[in-house]
Formats: sequence, C-alpha cells, structure tokens
Amino acid sequence: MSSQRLPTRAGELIDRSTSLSFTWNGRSFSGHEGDTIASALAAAGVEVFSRGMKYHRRRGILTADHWDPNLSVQVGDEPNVRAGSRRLVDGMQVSAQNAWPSLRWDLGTANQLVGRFLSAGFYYKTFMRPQFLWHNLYQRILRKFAPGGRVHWKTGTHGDYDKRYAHPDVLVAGGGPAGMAAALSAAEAGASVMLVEQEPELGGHLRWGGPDDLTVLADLREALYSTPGIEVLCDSIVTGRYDHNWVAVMQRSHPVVPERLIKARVGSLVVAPGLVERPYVFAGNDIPGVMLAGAVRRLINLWAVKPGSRAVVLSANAEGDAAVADLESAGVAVIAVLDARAGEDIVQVRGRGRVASVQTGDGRTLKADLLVTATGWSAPTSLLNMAGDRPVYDKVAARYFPQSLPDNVLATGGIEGDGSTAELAAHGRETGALAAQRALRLRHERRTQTARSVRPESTPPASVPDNRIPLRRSPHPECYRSTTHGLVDYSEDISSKDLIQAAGEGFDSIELMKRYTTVTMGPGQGKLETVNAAAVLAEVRALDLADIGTTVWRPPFSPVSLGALAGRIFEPVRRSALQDWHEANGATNLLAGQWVRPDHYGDPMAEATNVRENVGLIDVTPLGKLDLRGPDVANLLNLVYVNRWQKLEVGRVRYGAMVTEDGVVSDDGVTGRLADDHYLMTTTSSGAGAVWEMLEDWLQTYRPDWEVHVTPVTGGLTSINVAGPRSRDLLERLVEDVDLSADAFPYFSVRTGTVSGVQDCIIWRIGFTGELSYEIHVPSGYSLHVWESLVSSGSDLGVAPFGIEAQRILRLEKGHYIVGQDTDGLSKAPTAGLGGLVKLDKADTIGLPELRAAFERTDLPVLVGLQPDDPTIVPEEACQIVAAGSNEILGRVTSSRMSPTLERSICLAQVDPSLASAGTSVTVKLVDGRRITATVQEHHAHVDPEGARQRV
Amino acid sequence: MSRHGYKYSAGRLLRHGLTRDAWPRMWRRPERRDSYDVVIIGGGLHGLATAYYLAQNHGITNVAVVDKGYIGGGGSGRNTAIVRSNYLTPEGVAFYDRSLHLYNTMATDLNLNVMLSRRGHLTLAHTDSALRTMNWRAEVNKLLDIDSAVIGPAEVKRLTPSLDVSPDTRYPILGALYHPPGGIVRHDAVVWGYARAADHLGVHLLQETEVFDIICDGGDGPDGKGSGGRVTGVRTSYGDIGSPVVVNCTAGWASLISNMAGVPLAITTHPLQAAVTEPCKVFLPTVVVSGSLHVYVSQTDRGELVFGASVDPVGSYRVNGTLEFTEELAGHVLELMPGISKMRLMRQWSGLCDMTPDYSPIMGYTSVEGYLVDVGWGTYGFKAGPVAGETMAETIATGRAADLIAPFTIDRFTAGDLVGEKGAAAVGH
Amino acid sequence: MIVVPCPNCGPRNSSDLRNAGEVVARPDPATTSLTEWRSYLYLRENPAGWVTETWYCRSGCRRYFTIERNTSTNEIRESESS
Amino acid sequence: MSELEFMSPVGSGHLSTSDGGISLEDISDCTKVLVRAGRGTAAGVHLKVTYGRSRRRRDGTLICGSRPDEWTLLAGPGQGAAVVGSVSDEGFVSIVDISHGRAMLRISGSDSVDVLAKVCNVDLADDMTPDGAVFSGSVAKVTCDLVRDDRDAGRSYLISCERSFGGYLFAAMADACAEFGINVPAGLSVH
Ligand SMILES: Cc1cc2nc3c(=O)[nH]c(=O)nc-3n(C[C@H](O)[C@H](O)[C@H](O)COP(=O)(O)OP(=O)(O)OC[C@H]3O[C@@H](n4cnc5c(N)ncnc54)[C@H](O)[C@@H]3O)c2cc1C
Ligand SMILES: NC(=O)c1ccc[n+]([C@@H]2O[C@H](COP(=O)([O-])OP(=O)(O)OC[C@H]3O[C@@H](n4cnc5c(N)ncnc54)[C@H](O)[C@@H]3O)[C@@H](O)[C@H]2O)c1
Ligand SMILES: Cc1cc2nc3c(=O)[nH]c(=O)nc-3n(C[C@H](O)[C@H](O)[C@H](O)COP(=O)(O)O)c2cc1C
Ligand SMILES: [Zn+2]
Repeated sequence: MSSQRLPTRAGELIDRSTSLSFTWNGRSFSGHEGDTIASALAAAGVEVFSRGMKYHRRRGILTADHWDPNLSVQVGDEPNVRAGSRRLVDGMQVSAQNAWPSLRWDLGTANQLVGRFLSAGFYYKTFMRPQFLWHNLYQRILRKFAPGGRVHWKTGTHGDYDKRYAHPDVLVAGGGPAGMAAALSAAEAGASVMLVEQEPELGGHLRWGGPDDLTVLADLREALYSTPGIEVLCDSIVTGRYDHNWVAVMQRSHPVVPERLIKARVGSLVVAPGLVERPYVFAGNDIPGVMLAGAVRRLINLWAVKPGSRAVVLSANAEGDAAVADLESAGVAVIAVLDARAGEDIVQVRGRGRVASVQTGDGRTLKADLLVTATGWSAPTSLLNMAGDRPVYDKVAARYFPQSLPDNVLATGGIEGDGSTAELAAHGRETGALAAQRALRLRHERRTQTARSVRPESTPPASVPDNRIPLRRSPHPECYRSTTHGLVDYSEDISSKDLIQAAGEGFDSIELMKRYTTVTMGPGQGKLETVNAAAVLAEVRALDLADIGTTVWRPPFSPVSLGALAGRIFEPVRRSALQDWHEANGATNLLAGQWVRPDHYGDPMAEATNVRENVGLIDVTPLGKLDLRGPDVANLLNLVYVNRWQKLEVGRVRYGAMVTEDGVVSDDGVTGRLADDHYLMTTTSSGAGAVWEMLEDWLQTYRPDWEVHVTPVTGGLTSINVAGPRSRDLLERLVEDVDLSADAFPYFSVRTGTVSGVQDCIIWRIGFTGELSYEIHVPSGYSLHVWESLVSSGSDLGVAPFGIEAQRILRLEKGHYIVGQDTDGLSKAPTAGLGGLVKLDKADTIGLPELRAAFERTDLPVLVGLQPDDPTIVPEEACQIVAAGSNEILGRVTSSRMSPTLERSICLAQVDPSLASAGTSVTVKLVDGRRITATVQEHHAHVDPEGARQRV
Repeated sequence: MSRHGYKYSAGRLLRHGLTRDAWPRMWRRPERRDSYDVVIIGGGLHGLATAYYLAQNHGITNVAVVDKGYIGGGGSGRNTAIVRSNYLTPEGVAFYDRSLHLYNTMATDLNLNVMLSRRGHLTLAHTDSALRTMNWRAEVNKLLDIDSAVIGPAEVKRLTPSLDVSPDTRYPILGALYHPPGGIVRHDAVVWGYARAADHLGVHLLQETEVFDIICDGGDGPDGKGSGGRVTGVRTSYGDIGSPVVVNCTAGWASLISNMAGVPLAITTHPLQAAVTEPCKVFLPTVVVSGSLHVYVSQTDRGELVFGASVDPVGSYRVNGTLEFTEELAGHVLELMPGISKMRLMRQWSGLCDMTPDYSPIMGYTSVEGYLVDVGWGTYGFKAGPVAGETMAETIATGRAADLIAPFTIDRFTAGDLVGEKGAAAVGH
Repeated sequence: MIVVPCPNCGPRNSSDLRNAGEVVARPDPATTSLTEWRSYLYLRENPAGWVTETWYCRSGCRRYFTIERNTSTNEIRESESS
Repeated sequence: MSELEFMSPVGSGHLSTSDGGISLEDISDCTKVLVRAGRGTAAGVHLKVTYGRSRRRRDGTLICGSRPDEWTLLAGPGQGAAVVGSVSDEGFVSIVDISHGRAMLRISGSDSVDVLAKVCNVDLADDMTPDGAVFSGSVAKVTCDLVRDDRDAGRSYLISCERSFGGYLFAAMADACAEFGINVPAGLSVH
C-alpha cells in the first residue's frame, strides 16, 4: 500500500498540520483533521473496505459520501458507521464488517461458487422438509450470515442523548448553493431560519468545484454567518417531515451530546437536497475501482486522494466531463473517455480485488484500474414524498421531479431543475422569499389565535402567488443498464438478473418485486438503487419508466440511532410528602403507576397484625382526591355513581361505585360532604386522572347547565390512614377541636379539624382494613409533622407504619374487592356484588340501561369469598377454578393471601353462578398442577363480616 | 400441490441453477369473468386463505379475490409477523391454536418455505398486576394443553441475554409469560404461498381492482342495502362483477366496505406502526413483548430488529407514520436493552387496524344474505389468517358458521356478550 | 405530531390533548332500547374522510371541544356543530 | 402553627451559574390560590386579566389568567388567607388555596429559554410568549402551568406542577441545565 495523497488542492478540507491516528482491522493508520474514515484509508492506499452481503465479493469506494453502500464499517462499539461521511477522530478503532475471519480471507466467498443457485427468493423454494432441519440447521446458518456490524449490548448503556424543540419560520434542508441562498433571502424577509446541512460544512457540490464555485461558496457562507436570524446546523440531517410540518432534524457534532434530535414545528420547509448520483448497471460494477464521477471528484478535491492511476470514464453529463479534468489534474492517466451522449458504452469490467480491464461497447478491452461513470442523477425526493408529493418521471431529463407540493413545503436547487450556480442560487433566493412570506402569514394567524401571544397590530402579510421562474430541465440520456447484468442493489447484493427473474415469476409490480428480492430494503433505502430497479422492471414489462412508479420512501431519510430517538428517558415519578420518611425508615418500595410508595417496612404480616391489635399508619396519598364545589354536586354524583346521592348530609361520607356506559365497574371510592356546596371525592389511585377527565366531560358536554367546579387535590392533601383498635386513643392525643367519641363522630362521617397543630385537616371515619380507623387528609406542606407526631405520640400504643402489602392482606381479610384485580374488563355491577348499591330507578346514571340488563341476567360470574380446605395452601392469584373431573374452567382466584388473623389461607374468586352459593365445594388447580378443594363462603369478608370492629 | 402445479424442491433449485431456465409464474394475471360463485374483497392473507380453503377443502373454485392494490399490500404485508396461541380465553386459545397447527405444516402444505421460526415468545411483566395477568393466561393455557408458563427474571435472562433484568430499573422485569411455540414467520411468503396455491386451484386473483360498491337488493336501507336484503355482486374499477356471496376481508378498510352493504360495524380504524433497524449480527434469539412499555421486538434472520408498538391513539386511515412513535419506541426498547442505543432505525411504516371493543374478530354471516365478514382483526390478525380462511371457507361451503368462530358473531354486540380478550390482547401480538 | 386548533389556546401539538373519538349522540337512558343503546356504545361510522370528533385539551385549557378532521389527510377544520 | 415549617417537595434549593446564564430555584412555598368564577361574577370582573395573560396587583400578587374563567393568584409564602380573602366569592365562585398542592420553580437567566426549549414544546419566541404570558403544557412529560415573568429585564419563567411531581421536575430541569454550566448535585438524577 502506498500513499495516494496528492499535493495541496484548492478546496481541500484536510488540515495537513494535524495527524490523527487510528486503526483499521487492528493496523495503525493516520489521517488529518477533515478526513473521512474512507478518505484517510484511501489516502493510505486501502482499496477494499467491505464484502458484499450475499456473495462476499470485495467492495471498494463507490460514491465516497454518506450514501456509499460499500463503506459501512464498525467503529469501536458503533456498528454500520458511514465511513464515506464520518469524519476521522483521533484514536478511532475501525474495522470491516461482513467478513469472517478477515476482510482478506472471507469464508463467505464460498457463496460465490454456488451463486447461481442463490437466485432471488431461493430460500422460499427449498428447506421445506424436514421441518426440523429448517429450524435447527438451515435457519441457524442463515442467521450466522446476517450482514452489518456488531452491537456491544453487554457493555453499552443508554444515557447521553437529549432533544430540543424548535419553531423556525423557515427550515431549509440542504446547504448547497440553492439552500444557502434560500436561507439568506428568507432571513432577509424577516423569517427566523434554520439551515440544516448533513455534511460538516456548507456548500454542497460547490465544495468540490472549481475556483469559481469556491468563490461563490465563500461569499454565500460569509453572507449567511453575518445575517441575523439564521441558525446554521452542519453535520445534521433532516430525517423526516411529518404531518403539519413537524420536522425531525438529527444533529451531530454537538458539543455536549453525541446526537440530538431536534423536533421543529416549521412554517415553511424548503427542501434543497441537490441530487444523488446514480450508479450504472453492468457486469463487474461492484469491483473496487468502479466509482462514480462525484466520488473521484470528492476524493481528489476535498481530500486530495488520488483514486487510481489509469482511468476510463463513461460520461453522460457535465459532472463526468468535470471528473475527467479533475483526474487529469491529479495526475491520473485518463486513457479513454466514452461519451454516453454519443451512444458510447461500456459492457464489463474485470478484475479481482481491483479493476484490471474495461470492455467497451465497441469491443475494445482497455487496461485500467479505475472506471468512472457519470450516468445521471436520482432526485432524493423522500422528504417531498413524506409531504404527500408523488414526483413524476421526466423522460427527457431522465429523472424525477416534484409534482404538487403543499403550500408549506417548497423545493429548490437540483431537485427542481438544472442551471448554473447563479441560476440555482437565484431560484433558491426566490424560494426562500416565498417560503418566508407564507411562514409569516402563518405566524400572523397563529398569533391571532393564541391567547398568550402579542396580538399582531398589522393585517396579515398578503398571500403572494408562486411566481418563481422555474429551473430548466436539461436533456440527459436514459442510462440505467448496459447490455450486461450487474448489481442494482449493492447493500442487498441484488443483480438485474434477480429482478428479471422475479418479474417473470409474477412479482412484476415494483412493490412485489421489492419484497421478493429485497431490492431497496438495505440501509441506503434505495437512494442509489430505486430508479435502476424500476428501470429494469420497465425493461422487462416493456413499459415507460413513468408507468412503473417507485417504492414508497418512508422516514427516516437517513438511519437514526435509537439513543438519539429516545433522548433523555423522562419517566415522571410521583412521591408523597412522606416518601423520604418512609425510605429513611426501612421501607421497601413499590412502583404503582407513577407513584413510588412503600410496599412494606420489613414484615408485612406483622404490620397487618399490629393493625388488628394496636394501631397502624399507612400513607395513602396516591388515592385520587377531587374537591367538588357548587350547587349541583349532588346531581353530578348521582349521575356518575351507581347509587343515590341526593340525601347525603353535611358531615357524612358514603361509598360509591362507578361503571362505564357499558355497565362495567370502573372505579370506586368514598365521597364526603364537607359543607352545603362542598364535597371531597376520592377515587382509586390509578383511576384519579381518568375520573377527573370524565367528570369534566359530563359537566362540559352533557350538563353545561350544572354549576360544579372540580379541583384535583391529590398531592396537596397527604392522606394518612390511622387504623386499629387504638386509633381513637392515638388521635385523641393530637386532635383538639373535634370530638372523636363514637357518638359524636360515628362511622362514615367527616369532620374538619386541627391535628397536631395543623389546621384544616379533613378527617373521615372509614376504613379499608375493617378496624376502627380514621383517614386524615393533611395539607402536604405540614404533613410530615403530623405523621411524625402520630409516630412519636403513639409509641406506648404500639403505633407502627404499614405498607401496601399489609393493607392488601387486611382488605382481603375484610373482603373488600379491588377494581381491576377482583373485577376485569367485562365485570358488570352484579359480578362485583353491587346489587344492594345500584339504584335502577334513577332518571339517569352512566351505563343505566346496561345496569338494568345486567341485573336481569343469571349467567354472570359472581365474586365470592373462598377458603381452601387445606388452610396452609395459598393458591396463587389467577389460579383457575375447574370442574372436578375435567379441564372445564368455572372461575378463577382473583386475590389470595395467608391471613395472619385467621392463620389460614383466604381468597376472593370469580365463579360461575352455579358455584356461588355458600358452602359449595370447588376445585382449584394450582400452578404446579395439583388440584385442591375449597369452599365458597357466605360473605366476601373472612374476618368480622358483621363489621363490629369498625363501628366501635 | 404437485397435482395442481409446479413443485419447488432442492432438486428443482439445482436444476434451474444449472440450466438457468426461467422459473414459472407463481400466479397468473387472469381474464376477469362477469360473475363468480364467491367474490372475496381483500387480497390479504385472510382473503387468500379463504379462497384457498374454499378450493382445496370444498372444491369451490369459481372464486375471485379482488384487491385494490397488490396482494399482501394491506396489513398482511406490513405486520411484525408474530405467531402464538397463548390467548386468555378458551375460545381464543382454541382458535389461535388451530392456526398455529396450520402454520406448522404450511411449508409442506403450500410447497413454499414460509420460514416459520418457533423461537419462543416472551411477554414481560413489569408490575404485579401484569404478572397476575400472565399467570391467568398461563393457567388457562395449561388447561388447554398450550405450552405456556410464567418464568422468573433469571430464566428470562438465560433465554434472552441482552435484556436488562436488574431489579433497579424504572420498569424492572418481574417475570414473563413464556410460550416456546410462539415465534415469527416470513409474512410475505405466507401471502404468496396461499396466492400461488389458490391460483393453481383455479382461483382468480384480481389485483389493482378496487371495489366501490356492493350491489344489494331487498334490504331495509337505501338501494336495497341493509338488514333483510341480499347481495348480488360488487361494483369495481373494472366494472360490475356478479356474485351471490361476497366476503369482506379488508381489515383496516372493513367499515368502508361494510357500510357499502348497509351493515355498520363495531370497528374503528387505527394506524399501527412498525419499524426496522439496520442489520446487525444476530444477538436476540426470542420474540420479546412488553405490554407495560408498549413495545415488541424480534430480530430477523437478516439481522434487522423489527419493532412494533400499540395502535396510534387517534383513529385514522393515514399510514404516514409519526415521529413520536419512533421516539417512544426507542425509549422503551432502551429501557429493556440499554446496550443497543447505537443501532440505527432505518425505516418506519404503518398499517391500518380494524379495532373492535373486545379485541376479538367479527366473523361469519350478517343480516344481509350472502354478505359475510371476516374482519375486526386489529393488531393480531396475521397469526389467525390460516384458521380464519379455513373456518370462513367451511362457513361459506356449509351455510353454517363453523364451531370455532361461533363466539365471534356480529350479533354479540347487540347481545352484550363481548369476548374476554380485552384484558390480554391490547399489546399482545 | 399533528396540530390541533384549540378554540381557547390556539394551535397545539396533539400530544397536549386527548382524542375522545367520533361524536355519537347519547340516547336518553330512560327511554332507550338496548339495541339503540348498544349502537351508541359500539357502532361507529369510521369514515375515511371528514369526521366530527371530540378532543380534550388535557395539558392546556382542559376544555372539551369538537372539530372536524379528515381521517385520510389529517386536515382539520372547524366543526359546524361547534 | 406559625412555627411549622412548610416542607417543599423539592429537596434542593437553588442552582445557578456564576455568569448568570441560568438560575433554577425552588419556590414551592409561595402562595397559590385558584379562583374559578362564572361569567358575570364580581370576582371575574375584578381579576380583569383574560386567559393567557397576567398582571401584578399593587400588593404584589401576580394574577394569572390560567384558563378560561379561571385564575391563579401567586403571592409570597404564608399569604393564603389574605389572598383568598381578597377575592369576592359572590355568585358561583370557587376559591381554593392550592399552595400545598403545587410545586413551583423559577428558572431565570439568558439561557433559560434554551433550557426550556429542551423539555417543552411551546414556542417561546417573544411574539408568541411575551413577558406576562400564561400558558400550560408538558415539561419533561409533566403537565405544568407556566408564566413568563421576567425579572430585572432578564428572562424568567415560573413553572408549577402537581406537588408529587415536584422532585422529579426539579431534577429534570437541573439535568436540562447541565449543558449550560449548572453542576447537578449527586442524587438529583432523572434516570
Ligand atoms: C404494523 C402491524 C403489525 C402487526 N403485527 C401483527 C403480528 O405480529 N401478529 C399478528 O397476528 N397480527 C399483526 N398485525 C395485524 C395483521 O397484520 C392483520 O390483522 C392482518 O394482516 C389482516 O389480514 P387481512 O388479510 O384481513 O387484511 P389485509 O392484509 O389488510 O388485506 C386487506 C386488503 O383489502 C384490500 N382492500 C381494501 N379496500 C378495498 C377495496 N375497496 N377494494 C378492493 N380491495 C380492498 C387492501 O388493499 C388489502 O390488501 C399487525 C398489523 C400491523 C399494521
Ligand atoms: N450533487 C452533485 O454531486 C452535483 C455536482 C455538480 C453539479 N451539481 C448540480 O448542482 C445542482 C444542485 O445544487 P443544490 O444546491 O441543489 O444541491 P447540492 O448538491 O449542491 O447541495 C445539497 C446539499 O444538501 C445536503 N442534504 C441533502 N439532503 C439533506 C437532508 N435531508 N438534510 C440535510 N442536508 C441534506 C447535501 O449534503 C448537500 O450538501 C444540481 O442541479 C446538480 O446538477 C450537483
Ligand atoms: C417483518 C418486516 C420486516 C421488514 N424489514 C424491512 C427491511 O429490512 N428493510 C426495509 O426497507 N423495509 C423492511 N420492511 C418494511 C417494508 O419495506 C415496508 O415499509 C412495509 O412493507 C410497508 O409498506 P410501505 O412502506 O410500502 O407502505 C419490513 C416489513 C416487515 C413487515
Ligand atoms: Zn386548550
């Protein structure tokens, strides 16, 4: 390998004063700042960069840019890095992919020998039997040959990415002359502008042009950086345009994060991506040394790399002609220039690791190590397609053009047509001005509609018609395939022969052809391949290319890392005001929805027993709490709960259950009346948000005449349940202004008072545990004080905190069902045992007709208390209840625990109505397969079914 | 299949490789007839399988499958191809289990390698309520002889090493429902296999033929449509086609077609999105689903990760896809596998899902004579394709709803007898 | 991320709102038949085109409002009924 | 009760950079009073500002038009009763002291707008969100009420959320500030 670095070039990007060292397949190399990985390697004489996916043929530089299908490499733990555009960084460890054991000796090349049998879709036609061989052998082998790099999932972690929102009036995708000019004129028109260029520097194709191009570029760049209102983002790609101009930009080279996703709501999107040069299909077109004109121009002019020594050029356009000049200036012997415009052609290239000879259309064989093709352009219309456009093929210009774009998307530059640099810039300027106009109108409209904005004083800017002078479409020969077959899709190893075979088998629409052969399905997503593939199909079907269409472009425009898409992982968590205390006092946490809360403090059984014997404290802040005020609260309650609410007195609380319109139990809780027009509603912890939205819905859309204000107060009130036979004793020590005696403050009542000096606490006497208990709702800023006072003043009473697990045990002993656990998505009110609660004679209640229907049915499952006959066995929750002698399912255990109070296992279960009467023996199939018997109880409650303990 | 057409085999592959002879077409471009015994609207898996079983099992071959685009261009061509049978309800389990059986022998039955990969299916549980649902499913499955069990985090790690099972993550993996026979299949090949086999048996595949209307007679609605009427044919972009039996197999478009017959459906259409990464060396052996994180992922034999999620919350017929889908997807996948943040997403797409209130299909006869539905396939209809085709064919041929589809009648909504899959299927796949 | 025009807040990202689906008239529970009620519960027109639907401005003004949206294009216009 | 200290949901107090680019402060202890007043009530008339705008009353209370027919009144710590008392409750009016129910942060400095743009999708440009603007939206995935309340001619925003999210929100904001030179204390992590 010898150095291919040329003497200094006028527009070179490399800084020769620097030296960056890196490794390639373990060997040390060096390059300069400004080099890409590929240019540094090419400068050092490296010619083979990868192997083909299927046949493992050697691959070299083809396009020398972001889209080069042969330049995917592994860099450290990052797979599939685009070596054609990724800038070199000191210390990079680069290695080849798709080659084993080495790039040089790749065993996969064996596939070349059997290549003729591996035609399109061959795997569909064999390995059918025996089936086990497919699974155990063939598939495993296939998976070994999967292409691409290696993810280091063992060591990798997610972390350092983040995102940003932006609201530019105009966003320009592409920083070539057209895009730069558009950005400038848009800013001059008063628009805020974001200019996004995927390369690390602005300029587009001007960068590798002649002295005139470089002068224009310098001037444009200067103007851009001196005009206010333009944010320039280089090394950043516009990766998607979504509905309503929601635009994704992937920013690289950010000083803080490796990649940042910018989500921009854009007034006008200007698409100026230029053109992508198209490869030519002929035999041997994947041999290293076959390059596109743009590739040799970039190599020579941007990185001062000599791409070969003896070149043949096939040129159909000015880019090819310019490549000839560049090659000669770089000291490459151009031994033949074949002019495709005059019908000249090449037929085949031969060579093993490198081009050795070129066979021309007129029968000559030329010795050369470089074949350069300039056979035309593909329009990267992807962003326009995402905006709803269906670009149309123009036979004369031999490429696609935009057809009809929405008002907020405009195209300029090469994608729109051809012209001199001045003409392209002029079109860009006009486009930028138009884009700004439209965006400013939109901004005016937005300001008018948005309450918080500064109201615009002026009338909206006038709408101006699109009077841009269109760019011309220069004629270009339709060069797609020579008379021989060659690769169409480099990353998928698909040849024109494969495509023709597929069409012959019936896959003769472009979409079916794609799916059968996988053409355009690789990492480049058809940037280079789509048009050639369509051209081959057009040839087979003897149709115009325009009638074939293309496959669908979909986001992203260029692949985006999962890390960048994820960004920061924002997972909000909610903590009660007491959560720090719990953690400091030994709590083991549990995540319940967004809430972090104590599951237990070490021994849940003991915590439960302490509640039965002494007094326990549990933080139930996540209970949904809604403050309801207004004269119509009772009407609202009557509507949303299945029971009746008109007669609830001030100072009383009541249990209520809710169903949805289909009669399925959806939430429950207690609601208390604090004053005439003032109530506090509680909901389940997980249902809090939904119930609030539901109340608003009924109030706003169904009964706007009702006067009710709903205020969520869940976090504002810390809820503490003080439960146990000694709870009154404890509270009496801390509550001054409320008479806690059984007569003055009976079960299911509410009082407002001062607890441990904290005023405005709401205390209600209810309980989920079945013991005498009080639920105190304390203003959260002071609730730690209250909690600590309860703990410290009750040490002689045996006060101790308890967690969710103890509460679950206690409530199960008491037979209280949990919505969503003991009921499911189909459980109607009768199943939950709400027969006594539901009032069917109301004029309106949510789900009323379904409630009526449900109570007429006799086939609905019934929730029952259940006890295994062997008291030591606790059937796992979700165990099935089956017919004794068969596998027929007759119900399931919905909750189960060992009861510390009864010292036996207890359950709630949903059973078939035939099994619901007390005393029925049922069969439960345990997880381990054993079948046990259990007996249906008379009540849901296993402990104190009469409720004596809570009424004391 | 040899009785009907050209048989594929390793020998054939060898011969074609040596002779370089062209392969025959998999299906024809048939000459359209004016009428057929059965017209099936929708050339997805369901339509094609129905046609195939009508011909293969019941000898009814004067059948047309009509599609407005190319075969498999609907959900059948854009799904994440997960097959399994570990459903929650006995009716669901029986139905999907039959389908899995048909998948098992499909490659030989259809003489096309559909690349079924029974690599094991894991549904992760991150909360105790999810774990309870997993247990519920496992217990029902076991009673019905389905290979299905709840496993702990260590076993999850053994089966799928790239998952982060440490207990201190935001959504710790508490366990998983493990279903060894579940896996993935090459979805397009399934479509092509049925298409090829149906074509060989004489069925007409009419691609690029859009149905604009269903012609009815005698119904209580306008133009003789609706309850009490009967079907006489369909109006297409190529003219009218007569038929006494019209089957709606149009999944995401089911409401539009059904409204043409005056039969409203309990369906809303929602986009469901999916995405693939660039290929990387294979490291993910199983199919992984997380209901709480709304994501599922598997790795193809070509090395790409294929991702899916739950349906878009807003109903729509738009398949453009959204950025937020990829953002959420990536975030959730990285919570499961923090080590793959440098893999790159290469393409996103979406398809339409015909969602029913109880996550179960609507199948069989309707109030319009001769108009049948096989719709409501939501996010889970690919795995059901074979059994749906088999039972719909039986239903059409015998004039009586097949036993397996009895729970899925259109009448269940007016009867208030919804199917209980609602809990488990939301992100089930 | 589509933009939904809230009558109070102005244009907002759809992630700030919740879509509550097609507007369906609620029969009077006192007089309805089960069949009519279940049509209200389950049957939807589900058109590919303009649909009148409800949105809830969840992160904004917290108001329910209706608009018309084209389910094939995501174009949005003011609802005639609002 | 005066001796009782108000416990903020946010553990850490005040983070800032030396150049004044950013300052992030927990002010959860301030008084917040929510007023709902039907059309035509005296309260509605006196509070004056419309939805989306705010004004400072002579006593220093910031009156924010936080929703249609809804105002949030913001004042210094411990002013609850006084602020509640300052609004007429005649007619269909609800006045709720939500001081305990909302966490509140203030982020100020020239970089504050860029910090917010990382976590909030609202257009913060001067013409869309001028000084005094009141708006709500999602901040790092938590629904928040925001007020642009510039100080000493510098940008400043008040951000409030449901109290239980307060600790998370502060951590998320601090994390977003890190890029601009804030040293995020150990233990304050969003991950
Ligand atoms: C992203 C995604 C992932 C999925 N993942 C899974 C999965 O992992 N497992 C699983 O089991 N299921 C999955 N599904 C669901 C599954 O894909 C579908 O349920 C299934 O493919 C439906 O098949 P089908 O044949 O009924 O309908 P489709 O395949 O959708 O076919 C309907 C056909 O009807 C045609 N049509 C529509 N209107 C007309 C008309 N007017 N005239 C003529 N033709 C018409 C369409 O062109 C289409 O080809 C997924 C779906 C999506 C979108
Ligand atoms: N592209 C060439 O190789 C080339 C060479 C010579 C002449 N020309 C002519 O120049 C004209 C093109 O000028 P132009 O200004 O339109 O294009 P340009 O090619 O000069 O610049 C387009 C720029 O857009 C960038 N880009 C593309 N997609 C992007 C995306 N999604 N996000 C961010 N950046 C993106 C590209 O990196 C490129 O720098 C054409 O008429 C062509 O005939 C082009
Ligand atoms: C299981 C599966 C795997 C896929 N793998 C790839 C892939 O590797 N490369 C690719 O470009 N597209 C892949 N696709 C997506 C298709 O290209 C295409 O987007 C999808 O079928 C929807 O069609 P449409 O985008 O033309 O609308 C895959 C799709 C499915 C269903
Ligand atoms: Zn709003």
